[in-house]
Amino acid sequence: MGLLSLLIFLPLLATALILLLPATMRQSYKYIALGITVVQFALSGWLYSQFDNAASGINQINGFQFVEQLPWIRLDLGSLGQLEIDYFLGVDGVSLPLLVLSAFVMLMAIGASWNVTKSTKGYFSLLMLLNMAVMGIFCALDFFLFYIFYEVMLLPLYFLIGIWGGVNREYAAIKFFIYTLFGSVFMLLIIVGLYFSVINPETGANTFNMLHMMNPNNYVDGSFFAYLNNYYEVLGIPARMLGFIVLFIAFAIKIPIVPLHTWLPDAHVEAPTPVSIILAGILLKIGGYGIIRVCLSIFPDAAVDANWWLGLIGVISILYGALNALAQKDLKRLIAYSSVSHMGFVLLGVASLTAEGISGALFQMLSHGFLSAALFFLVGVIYDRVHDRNIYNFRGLATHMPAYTGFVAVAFFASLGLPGFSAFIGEAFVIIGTFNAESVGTGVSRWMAIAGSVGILLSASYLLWTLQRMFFGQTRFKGGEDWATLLTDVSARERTILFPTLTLALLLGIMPSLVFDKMNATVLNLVSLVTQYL
Amino acid sequence: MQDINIQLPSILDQVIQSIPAFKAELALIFAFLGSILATLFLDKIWKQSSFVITIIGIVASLILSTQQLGAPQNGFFGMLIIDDFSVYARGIIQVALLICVIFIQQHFHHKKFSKNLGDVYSILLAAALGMNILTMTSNWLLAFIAIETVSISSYILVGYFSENKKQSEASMKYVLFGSVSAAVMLYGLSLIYGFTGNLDFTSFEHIQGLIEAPKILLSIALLFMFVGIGFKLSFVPFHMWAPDVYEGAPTPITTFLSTVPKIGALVLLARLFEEWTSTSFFFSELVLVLVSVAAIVTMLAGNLIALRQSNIKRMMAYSSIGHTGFLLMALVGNLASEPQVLLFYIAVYTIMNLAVFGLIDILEQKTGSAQLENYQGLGKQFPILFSILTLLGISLVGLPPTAGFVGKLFVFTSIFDLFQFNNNRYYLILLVVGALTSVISLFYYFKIPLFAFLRKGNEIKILPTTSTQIVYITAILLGVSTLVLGIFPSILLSLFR
Amino acid sequence: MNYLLNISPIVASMLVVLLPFVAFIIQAILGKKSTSGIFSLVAILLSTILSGVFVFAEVWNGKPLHADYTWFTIGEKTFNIGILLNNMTVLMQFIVCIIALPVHIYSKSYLKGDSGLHRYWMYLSLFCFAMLGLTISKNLLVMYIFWELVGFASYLLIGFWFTKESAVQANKKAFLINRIGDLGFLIGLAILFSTFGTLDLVEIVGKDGLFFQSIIDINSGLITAAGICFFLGAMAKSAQFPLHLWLPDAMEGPTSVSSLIHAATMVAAGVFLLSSIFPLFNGTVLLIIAIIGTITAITSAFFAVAQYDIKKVLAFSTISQLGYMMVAVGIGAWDAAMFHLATHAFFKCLLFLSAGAVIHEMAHLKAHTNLDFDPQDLRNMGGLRQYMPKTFVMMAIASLALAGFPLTSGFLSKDAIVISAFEWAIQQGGLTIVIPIVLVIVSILTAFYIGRLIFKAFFGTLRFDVGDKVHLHEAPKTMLIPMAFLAVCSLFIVFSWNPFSYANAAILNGLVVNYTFPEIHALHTIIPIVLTATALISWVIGYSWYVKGKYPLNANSSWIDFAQNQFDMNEWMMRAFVNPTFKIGKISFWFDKYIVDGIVNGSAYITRQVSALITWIDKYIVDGIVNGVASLAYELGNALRTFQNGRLQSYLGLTMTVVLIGIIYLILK
Amino acid sequence: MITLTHFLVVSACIFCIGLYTVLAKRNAIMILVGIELMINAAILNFVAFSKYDKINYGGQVFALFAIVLAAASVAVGLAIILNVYRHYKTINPDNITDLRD
Repeated sequence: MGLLSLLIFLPLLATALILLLPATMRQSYKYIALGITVVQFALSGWLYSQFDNAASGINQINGFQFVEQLPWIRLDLGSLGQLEIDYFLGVDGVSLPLLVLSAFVMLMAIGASWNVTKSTKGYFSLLMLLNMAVMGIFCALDFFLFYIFYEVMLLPLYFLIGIWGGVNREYAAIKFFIYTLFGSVFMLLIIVGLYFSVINPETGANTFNMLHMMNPNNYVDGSFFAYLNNYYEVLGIPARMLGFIVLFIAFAIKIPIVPLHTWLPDAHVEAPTPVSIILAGILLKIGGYGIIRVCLSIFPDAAVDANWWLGLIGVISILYGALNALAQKDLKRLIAYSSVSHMGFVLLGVASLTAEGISGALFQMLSHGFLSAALFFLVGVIYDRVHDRNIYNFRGLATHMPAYTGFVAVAFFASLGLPGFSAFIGEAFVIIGTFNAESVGTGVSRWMAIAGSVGILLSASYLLWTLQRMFFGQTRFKGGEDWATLLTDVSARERTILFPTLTLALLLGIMPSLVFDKMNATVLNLVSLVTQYL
Repeated sequence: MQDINIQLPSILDQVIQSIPAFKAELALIFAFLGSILATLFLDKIWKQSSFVITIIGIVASLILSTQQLGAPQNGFFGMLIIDDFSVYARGIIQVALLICVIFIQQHFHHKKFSKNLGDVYSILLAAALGMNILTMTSNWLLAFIAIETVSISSYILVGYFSENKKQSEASMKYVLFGSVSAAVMLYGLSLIYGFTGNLDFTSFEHIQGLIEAPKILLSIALLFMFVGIGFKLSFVPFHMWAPDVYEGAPTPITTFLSTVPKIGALVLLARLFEEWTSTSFFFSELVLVLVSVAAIVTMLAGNLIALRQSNIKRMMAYSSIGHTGFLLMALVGNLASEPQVLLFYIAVYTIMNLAVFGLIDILEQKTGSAQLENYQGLGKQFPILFSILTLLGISLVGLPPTAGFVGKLFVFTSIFDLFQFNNNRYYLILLVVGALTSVISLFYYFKIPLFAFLRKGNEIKILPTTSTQIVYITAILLGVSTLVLGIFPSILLSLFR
Repeated sequence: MNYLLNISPIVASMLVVLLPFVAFIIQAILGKKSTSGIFSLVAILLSTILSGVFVFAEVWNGKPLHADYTWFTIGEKTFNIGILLNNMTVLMQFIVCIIALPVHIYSKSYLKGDSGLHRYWMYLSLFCFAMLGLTISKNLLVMYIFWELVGFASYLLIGFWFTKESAVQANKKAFLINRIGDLGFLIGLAILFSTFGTLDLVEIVGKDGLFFQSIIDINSGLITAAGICFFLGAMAKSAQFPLHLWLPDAMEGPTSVSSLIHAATMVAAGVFLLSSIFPLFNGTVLLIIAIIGTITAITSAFFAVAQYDIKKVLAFSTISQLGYMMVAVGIGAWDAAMFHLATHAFFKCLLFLSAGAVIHEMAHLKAHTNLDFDPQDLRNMGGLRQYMPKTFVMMAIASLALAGFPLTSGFLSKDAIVISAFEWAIQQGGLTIVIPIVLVIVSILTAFYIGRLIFKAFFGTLRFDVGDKVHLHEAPKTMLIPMAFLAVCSLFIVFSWNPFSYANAAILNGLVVNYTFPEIHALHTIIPIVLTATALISWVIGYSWYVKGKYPLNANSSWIDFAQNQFDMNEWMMRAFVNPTFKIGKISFWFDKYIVDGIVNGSAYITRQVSALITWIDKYIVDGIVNGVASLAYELGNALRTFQNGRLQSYLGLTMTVVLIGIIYLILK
Repeated sequence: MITLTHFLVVSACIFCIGLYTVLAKRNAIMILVGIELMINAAILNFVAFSKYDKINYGGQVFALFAIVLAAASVAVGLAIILNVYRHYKTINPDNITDLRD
């Protein structure tokens, strides 16, 4: 049992425990969950400390670390060839930081759900199930395994949103589920296609192994996704481009990109605070991760043809999301749209296909992971107290809840890209990388960088405006006095969650090397893998 | 007269030699007779005797049929083909039947009837016999007889109790629709016989005759023939009876109808399909197109209509129609692959449906209704039951990590292989529709957890029910098995080799 | 001890930067518990000493030092946190310290008793940290970071009284406008990075930097773009037209803040940036800089004339002076710009502090005699000379310096700029001559409005009767001493032993610039005389109006005057120039207020409308399509259900029809 | 001389009549009758065709079995219809529509 398996399946243990314990021991559930998550976090920290920065990951197995590879399903399907599915885990510079992030955000989520009272048994077991799926996604190197974790993740979320969510939760839950499933079902078809096109050089069997899929030599000539003499076309789109597009859409729904984003505001707004934290902190990252790990690495040739459009979509998402955020009256909705905007940077950075751009994108994912989680948590703080999120119902909170305002201000400025915080490094390098792209000649044009930077300006404007509307000025609440009594300043628990998060954001902003050192080799390898098709 | 005298001994020899090939079915026949006798005499002494005899018969035939594994042979002048495919198919049928019998026994044995429950068992055995034959024959005469045996016994099963209006209505619709389609099929067969002068659809003359046959009449004949099979498999447009009958019939009977008879018909169609699409002539193409189109339309119609159902039995009826479409797709895929893919999907489908209907049966007994609204908030009272139902829903949609997903994956795989082999657009459409409909199906399968878990329900009183444990446990085991098979499909797949 | 004495400049400069940061941290942790600001005070004191003794004294006119510490590596590119110590940076750092120190002392009593004092000290230290860091950072990315942090600190300080709506509006506006500039800066960085692959100042524009060896054509579009981008950044920080709008509003902050941030140091950062990357600018960019600078100088000088709020006057004068510096950069005499920056820092800071003292007193007055008036409004002041003579003296010195009167520092630096401008214009020829002429006009206006301020505030008598007992009195020592110090620094001697020629100014000699234009000796005598003379005249006029009350524009007196001495040159001049001046002042200010600012607000409004529209689209079109597809499937299912009408024979009929259709199709096919 | 064609035409006519009866008659019994007609048409075909199949008389065998099966299913059908009548007091299929969407 390797470390990664341990990391993945610890939560399952928690689920089992929680399900087995009788309802009389209701109080213990959260402690079990917390304990397991802490262990996970420690484990991920250990992985981080043991990680060898030189390993270049992506497309050769010796570039991965903590690798576990066991044959899982071996079948002779006759004319369908040898079915070969491995239990294949490993991390490289792309997945490692995300693993740590997930572990941390999970910890936050548990902390945020401390006061959940409604059927805690189901709640925490589902949360742990989700935890397992997420960890699995970031570790899996076999496409079949990846897909399984990817789908398993949906289910707990459906229930977490649907049962513990807000007023309109049923709609939000099913919408989220359908959206993602729509993407992933077609992804399945592509996976099948790849399975037929790729041969494991050792055994000669068809394989789901992603690393084999990244090596052009493993493709069968004339197969559907073959590099050589491949004449397949669907609706006039060459097969490989089609595969890229379908996979991209599947993951883009997760990021999410405009116009496939409409599940996100609903899901975030209806979901309970911890789930919004997980959604924003981890699930959106899966989209970006998928695009890097799957789309770019398996279809590099298509990627270099399509990256201009990727960049365009990224820019559109940035501006569109920011503009939407500007017009929101519900604080949570505003932050949800800001996520759309900030994740647009990820896509833009990836599209740039430069080392700076991709590193920036990855960094942006991390920073957004911390910051959006913190933001949603902060929204939760006032929502827990007065069950209202409307910006115009609050005024002059700064005098009433100074500490809370302090946290909000820091979080806001951090996420509007104030230097010294992580978001700045991410966005700045996405923009620099995108700008560089034209010099390198990856086909992303410079105006995109400029348009992206306008997004930064917009984000500043909506966040500052919110700050002004809600926190400054004379104190005045819709609820009047009783609100004033309800709105107590942040509790010790809330502080203990918020402080480390924002500190991390700050730390990453000051010492980006903590992350960049881990990912540089991998990113360079990825860039070289992709740019050879330019 | 003379020639008969000359032939007679040899014919008898043949028959006698063929008996061993028929022993599994013989077991059923004896069990059939036994249960009738038991119903007449023993049941007065021991109520369960006929039930026990039935169980024994089924198990016996299961064992006997498994002995034929790996020993392909044929008997009765090539009317029976005993190959592994048929053995596996019969294995699935027997197991499914076994479970159905248990469900039926559990459902009815405590109720007071004017009628005797024993007859039901004997009828079931008759149906089983018919299905067994269906899986082994390549001869139209036997096929027709088998189909009719199955049909007639199903009619009786549906109508036998007729406790209420709905059951009698269901049975009437079933019998009339069934007989009409049987008649139409018979007419089609007569024409085919006319073209070929031979009743064995695998034989050379038969195919030769079909090749030479006039296009128009041939297409009429084929369509008519498909009416009969379509009725049994209930694919569009021959599905109209299914929802009404499924809803009307007692739930255990529905369980039986929605699973077992389909298997037999499917195996027959598979054999037919494989033989007839092998040539490059008009009728091969015709058969291929017919089946593909049927599959596409069935998947779409079944899933779309299911969206608007409020009665869970009716919803499952449409879902099984949709799945029939998918089974047809698997059947098309069967061209590319070993039968194990098809068998795997059939098995998984059977398991899922048995489990779902078993749970529905329990719910019906506990709440006295099959309306989804009445299940609001029941998730709190029956957490396990509804969790298993949800799991089955996932499996029916085809999401990992369940057997339904693996089945879907294999079917897609085989179809994709065909598509890659010859760039035929039908295969692509099949793939896309198959994917799309599984998204659509999510909507209605998730109505169950939606009502059970997400909605707040007003406390509804639970009817006092006598023991449902056995059904409950069986269903749960089946449900869990979908999960296990989802993670380790090789357990089942390696069985089918 | 000995070890402490020979501490290397690099370490010292780092300490200089870090000490205020430490103070900031301590203040943040202590929070309300410490309102004395002692930490910030000590920190800045030590910084000043270090920077003076161990950095400035060591490096000035010595050989430049720089040190690099690896920060992080991205891809193959490595980024360093670098420290660059050359004459310019150490000078800048020293100025910041030397200005910040008195302001700290001053604020101690100025803001005594304010509820949020602990925040004030915290923010102030943060600002000092950022500003000092900005001055010595070698890597442009690091500089950018400090650049934005400075803006952030100013955001916090402007909104110090966050319950005041106007203050909150102002700081939002300030930050957003600065953001525009920052984006320019960022894009500039991107361009440099994609051309040179590094952002290290020395590596790019150092003596043998890439910029000089590489074949990159300085006139290439990309370099021009970069130059303009950086200038955009400078424009926002240094409040150049039309991005100057935030500065007047920024006066909502405490006066001490305005004096430090919005007069002396932060606003000058733009000039500093341009000077430090000067080699990047080609002719086009420089011309643009010069023109923008000129426009800024003249317009805001006019605005200043028309103001009644004492702080607003100073704010606009600051903008106008910054325009001067920009022009200096634009004509290539960035050393002159730095020089003016230095001198201006002192006297403008002093002006603000004195104004603060005045406002302080007026506020007291308001408090005691509970009259309702605006303590910042010039029209309510007057005759303060006899109440607070010390303040008057210092403010007078500062004003003289601002007006460029001999013996003051302003005289030297202003002459340096104007003269170089003339030389440059003559060498360039053509329309460029307009620029220096405008500068002269500006200096006249400057003299006029600052004179007006002094006269209105200190001469004459108090505008309204405060009853028998007058509460007005001199500002406390803790405020006066810093002011005194600054007053001394506003005199020529600090910068050059020769009061009449900037040629000997230490700063100019320290920063070696090879001018593109020849020196014209005649100008060096003419210009100062002209400037001084005009300044004097304008004061005479101002005095006659505001003190003698011979205000031409109020009817009754003017008619009499006209009747009495209609051939008086003076009167004629007034009508010819001064009235138009006032008119222009009012009009242009109106223009600024309603058109330029209007455009800004308008763009904000438009953005908001657009965002509303987008949201509508998002809700009803994008999401509408999604839901539409879902309901389509739903309705389709519903339609198919209609066949399921329960009638057996219609089932059969339908089935048979389908079969029939199939047959017909096959037949026809 | 009666050729195969005559048989086929006749059987076709009978089939059509049967189909019409099935679809048009508003009486379950009549529907059963229609079914009988259709089956008989098929049987007629079989017999007619089996004239050309001298080896093992498949058609005739089929015909015999068909007759038996038809009888069986009709018997079941009648029983069920009787049952329906007991519940509904009518055997007009159009009035027996409790089960529907």
